[in-house]
Amino acid sequence: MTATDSVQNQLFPDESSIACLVRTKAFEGPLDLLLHLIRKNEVDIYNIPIAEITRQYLDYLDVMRELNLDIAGEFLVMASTLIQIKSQMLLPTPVDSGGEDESGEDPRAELVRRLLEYEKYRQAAIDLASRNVLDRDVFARNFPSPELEEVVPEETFAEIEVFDLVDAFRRILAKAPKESFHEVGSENISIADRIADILDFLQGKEMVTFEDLFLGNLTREFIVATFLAILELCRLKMIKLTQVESYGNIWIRSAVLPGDVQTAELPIDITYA
Amino acid sequence: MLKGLVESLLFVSDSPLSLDRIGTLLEEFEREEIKSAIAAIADDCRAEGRGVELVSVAGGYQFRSRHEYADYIRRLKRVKPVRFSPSSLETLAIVAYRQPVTRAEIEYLRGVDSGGVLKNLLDKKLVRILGKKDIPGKPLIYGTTREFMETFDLKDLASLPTLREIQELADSGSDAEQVPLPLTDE
Amino acid sequence: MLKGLVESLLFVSDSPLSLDRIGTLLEEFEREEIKSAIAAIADDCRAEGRGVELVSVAGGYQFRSRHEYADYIRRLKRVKPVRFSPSSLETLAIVAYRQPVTRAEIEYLRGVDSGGVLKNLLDKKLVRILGKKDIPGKPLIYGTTREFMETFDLKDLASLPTLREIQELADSGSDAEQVPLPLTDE
Repeated sequence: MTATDSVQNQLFPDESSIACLVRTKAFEGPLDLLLHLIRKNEVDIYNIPIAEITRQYLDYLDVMRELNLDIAGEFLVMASTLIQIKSQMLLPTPVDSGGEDESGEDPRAELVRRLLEYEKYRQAAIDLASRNVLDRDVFARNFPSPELEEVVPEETFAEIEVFDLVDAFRRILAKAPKESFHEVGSENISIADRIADILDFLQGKEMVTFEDLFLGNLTREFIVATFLAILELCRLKMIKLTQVESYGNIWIRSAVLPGDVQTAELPIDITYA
Repeated sequence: MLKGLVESLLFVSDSPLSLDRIGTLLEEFEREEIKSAIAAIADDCRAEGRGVELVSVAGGYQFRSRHEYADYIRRLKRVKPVRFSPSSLETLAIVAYRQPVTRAEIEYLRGVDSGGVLKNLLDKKLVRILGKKDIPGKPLIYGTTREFMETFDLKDLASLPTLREIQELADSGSDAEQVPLPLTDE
Repeated sequence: MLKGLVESLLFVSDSPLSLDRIGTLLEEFEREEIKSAIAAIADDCRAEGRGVELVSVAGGYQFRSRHEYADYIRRLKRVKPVRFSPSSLETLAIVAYRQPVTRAEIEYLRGVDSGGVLKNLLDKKLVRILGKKDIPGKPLIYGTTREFMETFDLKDLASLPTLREIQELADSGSDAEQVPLPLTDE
């Protein structure tokens, strides 16, 4: 057998030799497998012979099972979808409606839409891979030039992504002392947001009322976060609460006096002075 | 003179330079002059026998070796060529065309779990987190990066080829299978 | 053809290439041919208006930008964005996720002194002092700034992905490092 023959066989296994297919071609998922079966049988994608395709699909899963290959859950979900479509098509239907369900739509329609949509992106993936890929087909001088070795650059912002930040934090927690583990959820973060907002809001104002801090979108989440932020700021002694009379307005002011935070150790602009 | 100057800048830069960036660096010159210098350099490279070309990529310009020489350059670089698995390419294509897109949308389109692939693309900086979608559950939304454009030789996202029409694909019949995927570089 | 090939090799190499080395890489070609290709490339570069020259350095050949342009090229480097060091990224991550946070807490998590890094982040205005904590010693407490949000293109801190969201990606499917499929013969 020539090399070309063996490639041909990989791409076009015999009808009967699904086992060979399993050995030579892994499928990306149920949609990929279904498209393959549709192509192999040379059937119209808008008029899939659902019984036959379902049979072949299940045969494929059987062979995978025999070979002790893991079958991803998605393959099983698709199997039940196919069987469901098949039974819907077998149900007696009103006169002249030929294979359509009560909504008037072919039971296969949704599947066809997904297959066509998937096919578009599979083609787009092939198009991407056939471009001039950097470091595969074409190469650039993406290393520092010797001309610039002696020039000391000014430090500026680098391009980093949010993902780099989360990833850095994950790495720290992985190696940090165990007791520092606790889930950082969106709740903590929205409290931090509110702390920052409240401090911004207080800046340059002598006093604000408690109610002033609850202006805006009054979702439950927002109110809880604001309230916890105020408690946290009190605990940190960064704000002071006063109430002149019972049931009167609660007044809030910044507890940090101008220049208070300025330290010799860190000569920087203090935002909350 | 200006042409040589622009060429030397493009040569030493380790990433694509945009017209804006070159304009800022060469404030003594007019944008229009710089623009024609770039065009002249690109023309020169297209001349017979040059080993490099000036490509328009990720919003800037960069010299790149001609793809005909890839085999020889790999001998020099002693690097394994970058390879992308079909699952990464499918996921990348979906993110590129559908961005901003959620993981659930990707998984619906591909029909399979795509968390691992997505994480891998994030690690490789081909995909980035754009933020969270303003729907219940606030899922993360993803998009492609500048590295994605640099890697796949794209001038900008608008220069992605349009997705082929559904009808055309449906008609293409069984011969679609005959084209081997160009996933390897042989 | 050979000239273009040699040019592309010299172009992508980060160190000078000797005639011997090029000869070994291009075993299909005669040394004499390669030698004349190199000479021809050097001649081309001497032509009017080129921005690079082929210099003989450290026993090999290397393209260098023309020294007349050195002043301009230095401008390129001066404003070049530098990558965040892992330590500043780590510190920034802790401040972002644990704010309001003290220096001692940061150092507890990182296990190393973080004063210098923190100072640097304060200078870059990515981190700010929120106030003083009311515990003995009154340590300063830190949080992120508006510039931080702008840098990361975040609407608010709640748009930061949670650890759980990233963990979910990492945990799903072991197919991230999937071996490319045997679709083509190699």
